Amino acid sequence: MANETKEKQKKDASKDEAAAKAASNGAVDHAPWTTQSIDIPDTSSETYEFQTYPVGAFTHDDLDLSDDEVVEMYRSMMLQRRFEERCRQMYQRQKISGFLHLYIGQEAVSTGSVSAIRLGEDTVITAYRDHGIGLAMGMDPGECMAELFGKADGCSRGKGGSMHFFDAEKRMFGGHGIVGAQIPVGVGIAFAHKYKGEENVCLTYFGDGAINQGAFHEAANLAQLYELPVVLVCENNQYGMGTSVERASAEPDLYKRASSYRMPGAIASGMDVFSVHKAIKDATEMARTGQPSLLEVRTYRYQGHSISDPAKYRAEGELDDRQSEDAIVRLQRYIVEQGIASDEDLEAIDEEVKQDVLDAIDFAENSPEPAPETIYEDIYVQDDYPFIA
Amino acid sequence: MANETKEKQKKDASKDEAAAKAASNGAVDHAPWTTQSIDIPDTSSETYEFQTYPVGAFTHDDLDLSDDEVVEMYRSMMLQRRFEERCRQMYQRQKISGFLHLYIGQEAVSTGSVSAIRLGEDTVITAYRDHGIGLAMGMDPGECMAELFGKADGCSRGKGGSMHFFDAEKRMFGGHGIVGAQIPVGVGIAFAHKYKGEENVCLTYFGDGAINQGAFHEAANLAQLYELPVVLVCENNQYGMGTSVERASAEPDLYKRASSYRMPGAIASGMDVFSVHKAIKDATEMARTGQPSLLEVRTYRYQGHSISDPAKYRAEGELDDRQSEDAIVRLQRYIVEQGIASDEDLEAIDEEVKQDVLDAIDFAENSPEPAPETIYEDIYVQDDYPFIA
Amino acid sequence: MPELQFREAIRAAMVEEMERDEDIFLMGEEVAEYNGAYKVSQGMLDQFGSERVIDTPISELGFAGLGIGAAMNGLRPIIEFMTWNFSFVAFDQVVNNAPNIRYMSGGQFKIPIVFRGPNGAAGQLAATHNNSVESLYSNFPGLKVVCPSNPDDAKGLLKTSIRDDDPVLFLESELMYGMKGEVSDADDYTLPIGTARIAREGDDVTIVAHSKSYWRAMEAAEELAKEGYDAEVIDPRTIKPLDIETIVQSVQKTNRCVVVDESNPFASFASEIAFQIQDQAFDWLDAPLVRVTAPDTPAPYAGNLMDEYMPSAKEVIQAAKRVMYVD
Amino acid sequence: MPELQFREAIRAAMVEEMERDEDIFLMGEEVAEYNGAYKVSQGMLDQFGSERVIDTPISELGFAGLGIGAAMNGLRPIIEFMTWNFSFVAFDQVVNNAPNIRYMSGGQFKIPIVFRGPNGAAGQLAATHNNSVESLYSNFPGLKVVCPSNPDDAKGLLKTSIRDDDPVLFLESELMYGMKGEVSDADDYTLPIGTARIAREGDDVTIVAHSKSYWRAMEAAEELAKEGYDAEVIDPRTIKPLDIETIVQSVQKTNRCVVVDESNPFASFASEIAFQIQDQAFDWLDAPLVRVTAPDTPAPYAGNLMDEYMPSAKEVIQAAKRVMYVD
Ligand SMILES: Cc1ncc(C[n+]2csc(CCOP(=O)(O)OP(=O)(O)O)c2C)c(N)n1
Ligand SMILES: Cc1ncc(C[n+]2csc(CCOP(=O)(O)OP(=O)(O)O)c2C)c(N)n1
Ligand SMILES: [Mg+2]
Ligand SMILES: [Mg+2]
Repeated sequence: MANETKEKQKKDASKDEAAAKAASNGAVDHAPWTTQSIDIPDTSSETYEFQTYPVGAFTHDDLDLSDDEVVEMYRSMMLQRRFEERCRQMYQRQKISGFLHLYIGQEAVSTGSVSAIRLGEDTVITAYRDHGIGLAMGMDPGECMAELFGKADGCSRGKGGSMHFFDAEKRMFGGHGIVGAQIPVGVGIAFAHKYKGEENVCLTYFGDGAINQGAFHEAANLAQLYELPVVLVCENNQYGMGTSVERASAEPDLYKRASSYRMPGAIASGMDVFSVHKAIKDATEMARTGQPSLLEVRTYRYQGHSISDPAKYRAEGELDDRQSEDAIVRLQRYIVEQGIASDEDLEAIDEEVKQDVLDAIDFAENSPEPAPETIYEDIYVQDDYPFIA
Repeated sequence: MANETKEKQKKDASKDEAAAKAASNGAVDHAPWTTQSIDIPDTSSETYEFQTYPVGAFTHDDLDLSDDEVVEMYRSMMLQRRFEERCRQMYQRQKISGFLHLYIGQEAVSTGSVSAIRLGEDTVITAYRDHGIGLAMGMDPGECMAELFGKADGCSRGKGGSMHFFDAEKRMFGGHGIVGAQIPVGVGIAFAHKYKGEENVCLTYFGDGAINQGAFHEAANLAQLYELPVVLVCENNQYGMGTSVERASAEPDLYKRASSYRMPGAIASGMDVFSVHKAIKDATEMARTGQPSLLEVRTYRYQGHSISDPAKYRAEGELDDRQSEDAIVRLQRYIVEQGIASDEDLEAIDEEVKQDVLDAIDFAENSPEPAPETIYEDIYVQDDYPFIA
Repeated sequence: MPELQFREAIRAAMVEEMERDEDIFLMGEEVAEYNGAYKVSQGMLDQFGSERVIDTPISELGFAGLGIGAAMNGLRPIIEFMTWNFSFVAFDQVVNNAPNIRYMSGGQFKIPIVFRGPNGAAGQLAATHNNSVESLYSNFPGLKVVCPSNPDDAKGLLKTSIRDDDPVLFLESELMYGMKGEVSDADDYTLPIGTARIAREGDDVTIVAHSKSYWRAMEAAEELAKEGYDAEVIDPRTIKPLDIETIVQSVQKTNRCVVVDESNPFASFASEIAFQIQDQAFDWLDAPLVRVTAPDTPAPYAGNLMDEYMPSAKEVIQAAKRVMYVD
Repeated sequence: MPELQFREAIRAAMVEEMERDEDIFLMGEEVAEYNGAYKVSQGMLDQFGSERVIDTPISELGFAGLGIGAAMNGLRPIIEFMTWNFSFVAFDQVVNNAPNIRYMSGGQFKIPIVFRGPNGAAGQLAATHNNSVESLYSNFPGLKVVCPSNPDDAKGLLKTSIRDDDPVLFLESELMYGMKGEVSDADDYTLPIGTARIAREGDDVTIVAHSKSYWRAMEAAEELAKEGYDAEVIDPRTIKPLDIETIVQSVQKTNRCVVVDESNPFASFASEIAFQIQDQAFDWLDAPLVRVTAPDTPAPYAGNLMDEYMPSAKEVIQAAKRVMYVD
């Protein structure tokens, strides 16, 4: 390797100059004594204030939501729930394969969020539990169901399945299966918003389990450092698979971790769509001015982690307790109490979305399987890429 | 793939049972209304207190250090400095290759730490800037220099170089080159201490740059969750290569990040060996009872990041300022003022360590190059491992 | 010999070793209270307690590194990745720390650690959940890579891996966890790392296949036999170190070779076998080695596409016929 | 044509493209205020400002992912890894997100991103700082891997890589940054990805070598010429997609092939070439392909050991003679 050595020596030579320069920075044995420029305070304490959005704290009037908008929220949440109830059934009938992570119980989070952003301009990215937010964003239920069925008309052409819903037009950036990996990507989406001088914001969702990935830590620091228009939404449904937040996170008040990045932290109830709406509204407003934040939304998933999980790790009575706070029921009662609509109106909406879901299933059934050669499509933009045999 | 499908179906069947069970957890449309079990507080704030160890806050008497011990601290720090001054020279003479990261200016951190632990029982792991702590732990200067020379008698048999000093006997677990990667390893060393029922503690060092690696975040959470006897020592020398802490960390008070893991955080001056000693003493005491902590030690490196870095990123006068607070000079004056030893005594020590370093160079010069076949040694414990051609 | 599921065989290996040696512990996501995402560690928490069967947060980089540190400091960790796909967030620890620390310390530290979990396709999980990692990891000197295809091998090899003083990556298969097979209950049953198994003798063509692919190879061999072709099927069992002698000897007899591996093809284990065979059995080869692998594409979700995607017995038969120059 | 250093050629490519297209930005550790750890981006902060030349914390996983998100949302990031060794902490983003998101979204998103930085050995840096990553990354469908050996190729290929709509990994070499060579200053000079270069024609043996190894191959060819053997040297330039046709045609002429690659050997790029050659030029091969690589060990620090470790021209000569059956 004589040649390598020569290259090396050339390099070393060029280093010498630099090194010589640096040498003048050598140890100083008898320097004059000055006051400390590295100043350690005698005491140190720090107080952080966090915004909170408890259940029942806001009326729709407070939030400037019209009656119609409130009813649409109800429809959105019901659609998600009915869609997923059918998903479970379709999985059992083996129409759907792979992992199926249901969102049931968390619908106030998706609907509350989407109603607070500028749909079609602001962007969203989330993890694999993505049906709810996709539907809330207005993705077509038929295309979503077709995706689950692995059909050519699926929202990801049958390439993604349950964990990978995408809709570029609606600005839904997926559906991502590796825990935490979407967080830096979301920060990058926000980076592009800012770079292009847009006022858009990226909502970046992840679970309570995901917050313990290094990806969260690196992404949060980058977001604050670059002042990016991103809201880091930690959807705390109390478990990562079978592991409760307390067993996974040394600081179980996840929103408090915002302070490590000098970022505002906030907590909202995920069982009240208005609380979520208001929290997202506030956070996106900040984000548009370059102040990212961490928002923990506390919610609960009624189903197992995936369809095969019997969820034995729940405490006794826990699920019943949580279901008794159901966000859809809350909204339904609110609507009726406030005279926004009647029980019958809401029943009718339920019937409509049920039918929408049946139509979606029909659509999925009738959609063709993807053609075999599509295995080789959608990999490279380059269309003559020479795949090897 | 008929067969795969069959395997799959079998699996699905077994899932069905679980799924059926989970189905009974379905959506509840008309649940009774109860109070919220997911309780979001009306306001949330949190105050954290951090220990601080300013410069000049402790005398050796406060710390129960004998005169001899204080003089040994001086010797330890001088040895590091003299050793590294020669390293620079040997690099320029091309006796040393690869990266060379000098520790000059930070000696109070290594010496202050090592004097506060149970040497030979407690464990230490650090990054690539490892000469100082290695020598402070009593590693043989000859073997260290031989390592830098790439010789067979090097502390890592010439396999590791500057970045990879190891000494199993002294319980020095390296010298690690990938930024942040040693942090989880340090937590694992501590895990083993606890598992084996020992009272030992692992000091895990890393830089201000390294704290932004995901590895830090994951490791810190694990340490607190498992209550491991580890001290996470962030050696903040104000720069990661050419990037100042302010440009790298959204929260530049790095010790405050401890709160994200509900872990005590503390800050010490790295320009006063007594401050470091006391801080490490306190932290290891906590650690021995299962309470890990994050200790930021604020210090300064006088040299460039590596030998080829002219360090143009420093502010004007910055280096002079910092050198004027030199920890060795501080200790020297303290010793003389307190009548612990005379200037002449200290001069004599300086001469001794200078000679030790010259002897180390001699040793390194005279040590043979590693035999070519040693390339294949120290990879597997298995001694008949069949390497491929 | 009792019949055990693959997962039970793995469990048996862990349990027996943990009973034998207190320094062994099991750590990973959902291994304890949940009894394992795929029930591999079922009952182990009850038997060994939470100090030796340990749930983690979703922090693969963190707990992989923790395992390495624990191994450096005298323990013998078994670190479970829920699947090997998730080892990619821990990649640096697995490839840069586990295999190199011993070397860089001049042999002062040993790292007796096992990383284990399911590898490769597991149904319709799409691209990020379908990685086969044997090629990647076997590129790194300092690691051993073991990949059993049946419960008996799984037990014997895992026990050996746990006792091994070097880092071993043990690759299982979710789709095979339920597969049953006879498993030796001999006292202290172990199998050596680095020894291939000739699963079926034959003179006409050598088929090399591990893990799930092994079963495709065996199906193909049965079909080929009906047509009068006698395939020799070799399960390498260990990817690295590779028992190339056994494979070469077979090829010297059959003069033809097919490698079946569900990994993506480029710079893969199959490529490596091709190199080594042409290197060591050049004069015996009557036809170029053919590999049957996943295509050079990410894995799709749709069922029909996945069926296409995975190596099938039919493709193995075609490949065998190609190297035999029949049809 | 002006003479440029390798680093200057890379810089020229980036500068020209950034002048042409505002959506391109450069991000990485020390790329801006420090002017690049290896001075590749010197002056770029001054020219383009801190919004387009961006320093990062030491958070490779974070900023690799950030780049992918930015690419999904319409930008064309150039992400610099200070060295490719450090890409291992970002591995999941590089292999699981960059190449798969397009596929999993059914083609709705494109990811026009370049990851670049120095690869392979860079003197005596020991095991964790000596990784050659071409084999690993080329195993993943959805990625392109480019690896130039001289300033002109570096410029032309990097410009093409930046314009490419798919993720490209661009592997440079620290030890070659100072190497000078003539570089085209033709308006909009680009070179196609996936086209090998026949650097030296010859009839006796084909030597395939990229990056630093290319220079070992050329030295060997000169020496062999003195002894009367005429080597054809091919620089693949792109690892993936691989221009195997050019290599096969050469082997069909010379009937012998040596691959030089400083990577570790097992399941490597060299293995892949062996597979493809025996597959496509079986009947033309007069000798088994020989690879000259690093040994199957981690890299040591000591200078004499590193000299042993790295492929040398001498070893290439020996290999060439071996396949020619001389000596
Ligand atoms: C890096 C990685 N590790 C492990 C997994 C397996 N896994 C999938 S989901 C999950 C739990 C995630 O929990 P959380 O983030 O709380 O989201 P939730 O499922 O509750 O919505 C785990 C461990 C994965 N997909 N990726
Ligand atoms: C993962 C990784 N990224 C980048 C590098 C290159 N690098 C080596 S040292 C260094 C700076 C580290 O700074 P800090 O942690 O503050 O330690 P210091 O050098 O100041 O002691 C960088 C970026 C690396 N070795 N590993
Ligand atoms: Mg959760
Ligand atoms: Mg630093």
